Amino acid sequence: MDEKTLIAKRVALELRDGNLVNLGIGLPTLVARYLPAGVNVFFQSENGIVGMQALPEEGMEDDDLTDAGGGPIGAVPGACAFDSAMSFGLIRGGHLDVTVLGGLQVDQEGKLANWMVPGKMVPGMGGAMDLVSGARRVIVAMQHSAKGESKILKRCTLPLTSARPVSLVVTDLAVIEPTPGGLLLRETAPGVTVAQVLANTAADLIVPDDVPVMPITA
Amino acid sequence: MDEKTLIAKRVALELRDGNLVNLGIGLPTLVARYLPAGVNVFFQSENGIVGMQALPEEGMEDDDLTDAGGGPIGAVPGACAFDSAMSFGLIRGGHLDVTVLGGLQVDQEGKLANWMVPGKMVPGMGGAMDLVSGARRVIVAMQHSAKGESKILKRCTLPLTSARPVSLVVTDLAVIEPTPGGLLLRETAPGVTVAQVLANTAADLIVPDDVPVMPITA
Amino acid sequence: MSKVRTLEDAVALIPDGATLMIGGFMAVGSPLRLIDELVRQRKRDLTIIANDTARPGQGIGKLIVEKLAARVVASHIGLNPETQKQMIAGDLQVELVPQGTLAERIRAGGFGLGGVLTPTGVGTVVEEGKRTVEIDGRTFLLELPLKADFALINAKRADYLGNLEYALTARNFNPIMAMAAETVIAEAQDIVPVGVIPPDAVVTPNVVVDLLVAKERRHG
Amino acid sequence: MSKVRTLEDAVALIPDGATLMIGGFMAVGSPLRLIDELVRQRKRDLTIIANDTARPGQGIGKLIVEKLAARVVASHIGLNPETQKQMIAGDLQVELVPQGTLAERIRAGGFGLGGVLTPTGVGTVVEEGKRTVEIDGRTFLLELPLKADFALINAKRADYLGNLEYALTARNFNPIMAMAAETVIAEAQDIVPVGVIPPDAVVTPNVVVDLLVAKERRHG
Repeated sequence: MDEKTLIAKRVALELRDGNLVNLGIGLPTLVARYLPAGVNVFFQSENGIVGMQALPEEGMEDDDLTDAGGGPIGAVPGACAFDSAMSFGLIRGGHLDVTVLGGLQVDQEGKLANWMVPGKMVPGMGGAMDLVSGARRVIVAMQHSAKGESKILKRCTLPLTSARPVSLVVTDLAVIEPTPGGLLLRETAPGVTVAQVLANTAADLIVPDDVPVMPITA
Repeated sequence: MDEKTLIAKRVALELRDGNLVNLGIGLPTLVARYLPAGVNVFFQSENGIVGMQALPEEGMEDDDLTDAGGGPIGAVPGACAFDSAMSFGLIRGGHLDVTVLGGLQVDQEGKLANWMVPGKMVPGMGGAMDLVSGARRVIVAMQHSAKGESKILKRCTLPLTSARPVSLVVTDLAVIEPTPGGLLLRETAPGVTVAQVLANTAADLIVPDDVPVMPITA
Repeated sequence: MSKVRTLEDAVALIPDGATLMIGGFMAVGSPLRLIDELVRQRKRDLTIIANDTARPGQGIGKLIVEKLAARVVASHIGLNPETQKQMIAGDLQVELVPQGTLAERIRAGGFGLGGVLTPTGVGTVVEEGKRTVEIDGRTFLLELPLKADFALINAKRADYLGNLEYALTARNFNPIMAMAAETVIAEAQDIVPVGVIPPDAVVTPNVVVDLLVAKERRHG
Repeated sequence: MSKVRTLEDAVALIPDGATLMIGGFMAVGSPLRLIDELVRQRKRDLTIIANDTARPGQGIGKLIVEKLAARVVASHIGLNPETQKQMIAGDLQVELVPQGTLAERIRAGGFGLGGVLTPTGVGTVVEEGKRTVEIDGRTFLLELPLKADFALINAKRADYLGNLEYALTARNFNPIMAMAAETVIAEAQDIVPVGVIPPDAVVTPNVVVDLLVAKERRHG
């Protein structure tokens, strides 16, 4: 199983039946494929729908039904559409149970940077700041390192997405939970040792005596 | 013609084709009957509709279609329904062209009191404060005096509805326009002299050389 | 995980002393079955957030007459003399809020906003005790969000998932209240299968509705 | 008093330097005919308030490529490298606003509110230069209302009076923008007689729509 699949599968285990979930573009989108049996969730797309799903097949596109990237999607029976103010009312008002977002950096306090690299990439924050400030649970799904450098740092060097800590960080090496006391190592990926996680993490980690392996099977 | 009809007819002359208009309960409601020929307006009821009209006949009531007093109404073709936040967005946001409201008192600066009499009548302001603060034009339609006392005073003794002056006051004796310089006597009612208006007004009035009579015919 | 509950079970979840938002405008669009059941189960010390208290024997007015409310937040109580009587007697605490401000305060509660900046009420008794904010030379009142333990909602139609659709002026405060409460209980004139209400006709998304009151059995 | 104008006449009303709100999300729900006509008439120095600048050859992206915009207020420009290029070169001023804040600022402009109090952006670069307000121990940013000279709106259906109905995710910013501009110009995929769109399906009331763009003649 490749790293992205591993991350997506582990994140999927965090979703509960009936949850309203918003998946960011890229890796987080994969989470939808790995919902555990018996867990039915509603996916929101912040451009204005609850109940999005993948397009069933080519040739079924509707020009008026797209995801936040502008790509064609489908909708489940019972989907509902609304304007942007309502869409972010759901996000900011605490109605969104879970958002899964990509990350550039996460710091020791659990704060996320994922929307810009000054001088290089200034795409705009889109809905990311509202999602991180408003969702009940914010799960970061990302590679643990990029170009050999840890993305989990003592302090983010990139501009923050929110001053609010995220709820959980899932990487190809570990599951890490930001707590008031610091970053808690919750799980390691299959075949990865605690020592490997520590070696690849630039932030301090709280390591309990027993660190279970992610309950992921192929 | 009775006094209320006179007032309603005169107010109706203030409405322009295409206006969005909100009529308060009581006397203001009568205005709808006297729209000049060629003037088509939309009536808003703040409980959530644009395009209200009188019920065409008994037996046509819809339990889900009422005015702000809870009484059954009809709707014109092209009417639209919405929630209370939107309804007051139309009012507060300057989309409502004219509101016509009853009044208890109007003061020298054009400020209106029309929502409570401390110790006697505390009905709540309902939509009145938003209407007076938000409508493009606020027209007060009221008797000039009550129980022999002028309702147009130097200073309101009752709690104000808004700190914002109203646009026009139409009574059974006169049309008065609040201006930055004071209350301007614009018209007298048919058969009423300027002296009679002055005698019945406790506030100072600016009286131009020429005060026309209200252009009202039976 | 079905959201459907009997009327009795749904109302049984509401404790004495709860804060309730109740939709409707002069009882039009009010959840009349839920209100009757509140009376039957004699829920007390309620805080009621609603546009008005209707008339004495009607909708929310019944809760007033039965003295089940300890506090009311409303824009208008003028057509219910009983509300005024209890208020003057000191038995009922009443906070009067301009109607547009009430709508925005409820919306702010449900939409995660810190408050509302409105020109309505500036320079009146409504301003008393409140902060004002100057913006571009204009003065606005800072009005605080409203939230509730329960929102009791009336809809024209619901589907099995809890998507709600409203009718004409019966919509009023229902959609914003459905966003602003910890638990949202909806009663609907019709309940239809999922898919019957098209996505663009849904006003309240199923994800904010917690419980749907079952219709009364007509047969058997 | 008909609101119907030809595409050419409607766009001719827009002066150079105007502030435009333009509906749509990655061109979905954008008024594509109006945008093309802005390009054809070469309206310049525009301030564009919109969710995004789409892609270079698409929707609002065309206005960027043609260098007709002097300023953009948007939440996302990442899929239009031309916007970023002009911004970095200093030819285009870009204000980036969190998407939910952008929606509320536009709504506040149209709903007569003094501003928006949002937790979004607190403690980030978005906070720079802005006032904060403490409410019940939490910090909120005071974000100011947005208004425009013109709103360019795309609807699924309009009736002759200008009542508008939207489709699925093409709704997005259109309804709130239709409330926040001095002059609202709508183009619709279908135009139908008054009464065809039922009152509960209308999302934008006719009274806020000033002009409706006529359909192109297909016959004769």
